[in-house]
Amino acid sequence: MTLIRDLISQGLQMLLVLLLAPLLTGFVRKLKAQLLRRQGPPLLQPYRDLMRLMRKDVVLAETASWLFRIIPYIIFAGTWVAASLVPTFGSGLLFSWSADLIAIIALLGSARFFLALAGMDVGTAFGGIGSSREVMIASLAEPAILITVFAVAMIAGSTQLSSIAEYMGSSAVGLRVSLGMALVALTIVAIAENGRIPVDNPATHLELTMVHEAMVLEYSGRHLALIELSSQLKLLLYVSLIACIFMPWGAAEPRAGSLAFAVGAFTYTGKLMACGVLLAVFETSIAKMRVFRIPEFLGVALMLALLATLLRFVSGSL
Amino acid sequence: MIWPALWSVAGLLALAPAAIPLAMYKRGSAVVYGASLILTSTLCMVAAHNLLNLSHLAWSVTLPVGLPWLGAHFRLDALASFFLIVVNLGGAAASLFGLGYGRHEQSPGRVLPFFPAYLAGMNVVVLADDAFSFLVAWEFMSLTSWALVVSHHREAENVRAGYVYLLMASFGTLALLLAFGVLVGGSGQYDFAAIRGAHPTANVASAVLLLALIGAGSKAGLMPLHAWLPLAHPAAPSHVSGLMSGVMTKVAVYGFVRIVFDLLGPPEWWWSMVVLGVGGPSATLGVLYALMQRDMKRALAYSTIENIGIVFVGLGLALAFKAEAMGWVAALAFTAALLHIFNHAAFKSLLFFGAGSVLNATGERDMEKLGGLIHRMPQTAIAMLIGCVAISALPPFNGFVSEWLTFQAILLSPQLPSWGLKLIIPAVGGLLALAAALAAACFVKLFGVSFLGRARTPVAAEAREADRFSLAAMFALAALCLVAGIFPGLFIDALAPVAKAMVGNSMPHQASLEWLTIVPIAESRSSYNGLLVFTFVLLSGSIASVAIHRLASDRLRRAPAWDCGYPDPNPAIQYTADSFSQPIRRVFGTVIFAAREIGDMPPPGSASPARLTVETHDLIWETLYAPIGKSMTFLTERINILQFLTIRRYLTLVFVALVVLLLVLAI
Amino acid sequence: MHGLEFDVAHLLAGSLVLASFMLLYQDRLYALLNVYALHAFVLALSVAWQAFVQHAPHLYITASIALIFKAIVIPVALHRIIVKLGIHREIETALSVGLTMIGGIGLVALSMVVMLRVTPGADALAREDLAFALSVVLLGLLIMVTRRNAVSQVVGFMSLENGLVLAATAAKGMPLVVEISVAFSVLIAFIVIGIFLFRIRERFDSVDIGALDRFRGESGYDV
Amino acid sequence: MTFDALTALLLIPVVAAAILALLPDYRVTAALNLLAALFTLITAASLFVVQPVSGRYLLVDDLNKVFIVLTTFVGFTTSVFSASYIGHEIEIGRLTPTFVRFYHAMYQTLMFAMNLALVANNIGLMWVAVEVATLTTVLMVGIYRTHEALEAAWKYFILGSVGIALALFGTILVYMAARPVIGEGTDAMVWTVLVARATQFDPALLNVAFVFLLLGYGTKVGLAPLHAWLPDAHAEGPTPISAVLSGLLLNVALYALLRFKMIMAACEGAIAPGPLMVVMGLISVIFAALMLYRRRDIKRMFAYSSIEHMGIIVFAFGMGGALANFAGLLHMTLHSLTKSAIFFAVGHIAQVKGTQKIADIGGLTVTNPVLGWGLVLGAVAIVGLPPLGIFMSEFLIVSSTFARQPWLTAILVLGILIALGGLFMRLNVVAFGEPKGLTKPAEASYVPMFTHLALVLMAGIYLPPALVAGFSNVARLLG
Repeated sequence: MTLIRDLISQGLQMLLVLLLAPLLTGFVRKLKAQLLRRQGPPLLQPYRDLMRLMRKDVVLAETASWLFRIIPYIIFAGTWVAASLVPTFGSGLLFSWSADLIAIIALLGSARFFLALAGMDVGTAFGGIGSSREVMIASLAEPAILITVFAVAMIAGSTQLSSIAEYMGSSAVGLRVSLGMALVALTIVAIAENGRIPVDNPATHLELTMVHEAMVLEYSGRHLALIELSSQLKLLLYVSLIACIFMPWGAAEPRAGSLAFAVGAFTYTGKLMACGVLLAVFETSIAKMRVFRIPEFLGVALMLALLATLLRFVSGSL
Repeated sequence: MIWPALWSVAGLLALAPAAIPLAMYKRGSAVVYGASLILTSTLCMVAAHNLLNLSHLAWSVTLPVGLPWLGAHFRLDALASFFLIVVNLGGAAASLFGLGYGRHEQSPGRVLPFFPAYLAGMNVVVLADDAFSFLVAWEFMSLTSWALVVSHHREAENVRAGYVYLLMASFGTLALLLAFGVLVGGSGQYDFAAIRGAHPTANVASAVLLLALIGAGSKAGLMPLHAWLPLAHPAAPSHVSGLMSGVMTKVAVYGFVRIVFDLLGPPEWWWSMVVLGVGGPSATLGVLYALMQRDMKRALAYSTIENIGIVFVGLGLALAFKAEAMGWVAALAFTAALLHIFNHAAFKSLLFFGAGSVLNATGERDMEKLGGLIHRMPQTAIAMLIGCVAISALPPFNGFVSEWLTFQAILLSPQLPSWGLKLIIPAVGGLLALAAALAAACFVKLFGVSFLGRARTPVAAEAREADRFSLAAMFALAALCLVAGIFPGLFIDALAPVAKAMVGNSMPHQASLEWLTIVPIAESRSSYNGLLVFTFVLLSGSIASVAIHRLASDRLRRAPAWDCGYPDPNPAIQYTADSFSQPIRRVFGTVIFAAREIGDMPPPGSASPARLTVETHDLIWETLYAPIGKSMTFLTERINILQFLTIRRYLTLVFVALVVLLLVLAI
Repeated sequence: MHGLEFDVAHLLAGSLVLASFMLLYQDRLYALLNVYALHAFVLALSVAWQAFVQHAPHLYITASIALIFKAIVIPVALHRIIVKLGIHREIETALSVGLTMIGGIGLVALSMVVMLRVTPGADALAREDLAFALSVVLLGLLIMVTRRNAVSQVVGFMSLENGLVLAATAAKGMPLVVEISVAFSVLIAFIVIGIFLFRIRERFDSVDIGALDRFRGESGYDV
Repeated sequence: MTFDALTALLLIPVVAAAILALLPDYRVTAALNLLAALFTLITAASLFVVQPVSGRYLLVDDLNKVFIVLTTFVGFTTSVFSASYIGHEIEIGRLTPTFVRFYHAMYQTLMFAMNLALVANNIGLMWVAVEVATLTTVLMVGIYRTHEALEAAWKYFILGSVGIALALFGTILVYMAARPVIGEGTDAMVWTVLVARATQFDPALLNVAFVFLLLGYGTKVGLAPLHAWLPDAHAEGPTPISAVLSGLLLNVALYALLRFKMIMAACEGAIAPGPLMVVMGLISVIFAALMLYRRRDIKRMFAYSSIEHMGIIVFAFGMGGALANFAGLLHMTLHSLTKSAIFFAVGHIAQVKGTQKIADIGGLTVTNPVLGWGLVLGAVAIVGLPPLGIFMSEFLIVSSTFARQPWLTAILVLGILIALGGLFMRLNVVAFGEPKGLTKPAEASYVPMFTHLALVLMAGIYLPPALVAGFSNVARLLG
């Protein structure tokens, strides 16, 4: 019985993230437009885009290989699984133990690995630019987030997201310097990983400044749709990750009643909106960087994360 | 139980001289490789059987050869069994690959005799149970591999590589010899049993640790003693390169483990700091160097340095925890190291085989001259891709599991009391994380530049798929990478007796957990389930594709590449290997390679081409090795005058010697 | 009687050392040869004296060899060679004569210390004779080292060997003395050196070893 | 003196020498030379079966038995090699039949002298024998009568005779030390008696004596800084002589030194000769190892490597102790086998290429595989890589001394490493890479070379117990 319920909640979660992801993106876009005194696209625009892309033919470059065609599915699958393992409205998902935080990050890593390969497959100049910049960013962002995870995991005594969430929700955790540092680091990484301003601009096709867009330049139709969707999933994932680590309030306990779930769902949407607003404000209030300023930007995250870990090492209380 | 192993080794040794006449015949190579395939598989099975069943008791035997009054002691215990598996797995794969690859060898007479001898040498190192046989086998292994490195001796740099290699190898062997000299003293009790019983004092033990680290480290390719590795490994024929990188470095690690964990007794706490201090930087620097290479095999060789670094980090952690008597964590770290040894043996051999197939098909090792091979050699590409994903430590493949375990061990290290470790371990953790990310970048580059995109040269465009033996070898290893990735629990359990023997404790039994999850410490703390992750990804991916093809469109048109409207038919427009790694070089290079980019952009109107020149320095070589060479030149130059004195001057030498000695007596 | 034995023995041995110093002092070939003849003569005397005191008739053979052979035949032969090869008469020395003398004195002192101070155990007569013999040997070496000219080096070597014979004879009742002296004088001093001088004569116009030593073993190519 | 194996050992060479001096045709003489060497070998081997009685002049014990057999064996194999070598020399007219006659006579004389030095029980006799051996080799080194050969011989002769003189002085001093105890006459020079009574000798006098003996016989051993004659003599003489010099004569001189070391060891109060030997050994090792790097002449290079190995051996004996002495003896044996094998290879190579200059030789493993790989194998053996025997002796030396004298042993190890670097730097050029110089098939006799190498290989894997037992006894005697 409980097993079935858990299965359901897990399935709900998977569907939920899938459905919420475009909405979040749309919300942020809308908000940005509003902040810029523009009308902006309707909230549901992303869904329409996806639908339309799905229905269009795929126009495949002649030089593209079979790998190019399966990569979108790999990326989508990886990101989706990762996203569905992050607790959203309720912790203690059925399969949460199948991959801990490190594994989730690694899953995203493999998605990125294949995305970078896709960029190089057709053999165009821009694809190469995109991939090489992407791996450069990743080579700094990944250690940053891993070390952040170390810090958090050492505080919570676990790399298991649900246990971390429970610990963070409990009273045992006070206000800690290392946690603050970890939060900042995680945010910076999240911005970089999702290719938001100031690292990358998801809305531009100005060739020389783009990273993510350059890699997917050759994609079209359903492939492109999948890639868009997975990047939206990724954004959602990071937001809910921050949410579940740093604002674990209100999430439903495992085996809790449906009321608790309702509460959890409500608070969760609240968190999402809050993060979305913050993101939009941040993005509108700052300009895009040159590509070679990015390492410094990420370096900050790396340093903060290391510092947090170090503090954690040398003193249990900080 | 040990006899079949010894007989197979003897068979390999006998095969070596037999191969000399066989090399003359056309089918000779097939015979040699076939035979070594059979023998190595036998050894592998024997060892596996021993490790899985009654490995807690060790089999030992003494043969009346080697040192008189001592004899040659051989012993097959848990540790030896595990490394036997690693060695012979690689050996069998290499032999299988060689069945096809060997056909293209232009001078088989220089490869065939040494190949089985080399395998035998590595096996004997693992089996040896006294210092003399151990060192004999150790140096014999170096010697035979040296012969294989210089097998293509007409390229001058191969001979040079062999020279550097032999020097470093002998250096390492002499270091180990001194280590045993310290351990044994004048007593002449060279068998490990006696050494184990000796209980050396703290200072002696520390000296041995350092000597062992130098000796084994130089063979394993730890920085800064790695200089020979990127020269020698690529120079050998590719299946041998696979053995050298994937297996021989592990044999070196075996030497270290055997001496430090087995013979030395309880460790001092600061030992781990030394090991970690060497391992962490090796990991990161190794992969950074790898990123800067254009030569496929050389990049692979450097990445070996990285993985060895990771292994030594694991061993260092194990030492630290063992010293603090935290047995179960020590077991975790040690198991992580062993598992990584196994995994690396699998995917590094696989990658070298792939590089070898490419080399065969195109005659090129330089990535800049390849590209688009995925169209010409699809199967090789699949195997290679799996290898790249695995070595980049990405789930659901095996590389991820061992690094994950290492991270778990690091996460437990705040409990260590000593402050030195408290400061060094986070740094090492950071270095590992960096190494993992950079490794991914490195292998995106390796695979992307050489296999994806468009062919940059005619040879790459005309490449032909590898033969069936090579493919069989590669796919076998690829399958192994996947299996070890999704059923890690089984492998961890298999390693339990080894950890038990070496650190006195073993990880909790994994296979009994539901869904084949692995839980290093406690369910609440951390767990990973490769199988589930794999099925999830597989399911969701296929669901998505099916759904989309059914409900939405499945139509597809071919068209010229879009490329923002500037498509260019010239393949030279593609990103090259160097340009790919340029951003990372800009980030790390200025410090680590003292890299400088000099670009001169001609003024508008001038017809001269703009050019960008990049100069990088191998700082380790320039600060450590070059000075030695220089001083040797200087010294020999000076001392050589003594060849050209007049007889009178020589007499003066004699005279002075006489007077000095008399003075010594008189005073 | 015993006192006399000692004194005469010492007198002769000492004068042999003196003769070595004279050799060291010479800078003209002919004079060098003459002094060497004297050196050999003194040796012959002391050997004869030893033969007399030790009642060892076989030593007389050694003495006569020394007399006839070293004091007469060899100097004459070398004289001939010098004339035949037209070697100019001066001896180029590597070290100025003065310094060589000082060095020689140092050597004598050294041998005295070694033989007398360090070895109190052995019996007196032997030790003192040995001390003189050792200094003769060392002086002979010194001559070989400081002279740049083959003939004078040969002379140095022969004086060295005289020292050996002195030691051998001083060693009471030592067997094989005769054989040794024969071996030395006949075998080395004459035949082989003779052969070599002539071989070398065939090839060069001088026996100046400097010419020999142009050979650098590998001078054929840059080293 | 009754006629037994001992006298035969000395008579056969002498008679052979006399006959060889008379016979004109070189084929006959070569064959006869070979035959004589074979008989000597057989006689020597018989020593293991029936041990002849040792008298006041000759003796046979564990120590010299091994050396006699080794000497006669290498002497025999070398005569096999020299047969084919000299044949070639006559074809190209480098040697005239007269000189070949002389050469063979001298060869047997040399054998005689070395056997005598080994079996001599009287230190005076031993001195004479070593001296005769030296003089014969001087004559043989000069046999080509080229400018270089004569100068090498002259250098050898001068330095050698000085060495002889010093050695004699040392011998006299030993007699002086022995006389008060043993009394006048021959007994005071009989080694067995000396060792037996050494306890009562005046130690100080023995010290002085040993200084002279060390320098005197050390010159023959080729210890730096007394080595000067050795490289040129090896490089300029006929290759069989280089083989005999490196393989045997150095050993014989060292053997003499060991005899005296045993006397020193027997007399407590005398400074242990160890430190002197250790220091000279180390100097020789490092010096020779560094000299290897600048060599242009292949024979001279291996001559320097001989100096290096003599240094190692002297170091081992200087260190003393059962293990080190055992290792030293083993190293002596294996070195003479290996080095002579190398010279066999080098001799044929030089004949094929028509030069000894390393710069003009290349890619031998391609042009003359057997010779080339033979040389590689020899080099591998000589730098002490397993599974060949020298690794075992070096292993024992280093591992048994390191605990006692870490720094000295570290220096030794450094020297070994440097030597390896030097030898292989040249070997790479000679054996590998693009072929250089003349390429013609070698009409060579490979048997001696590979016999030696096979023996060395066997020693690295399995030592016959009889040998071990003998060596262990001697090692104990050496203290």
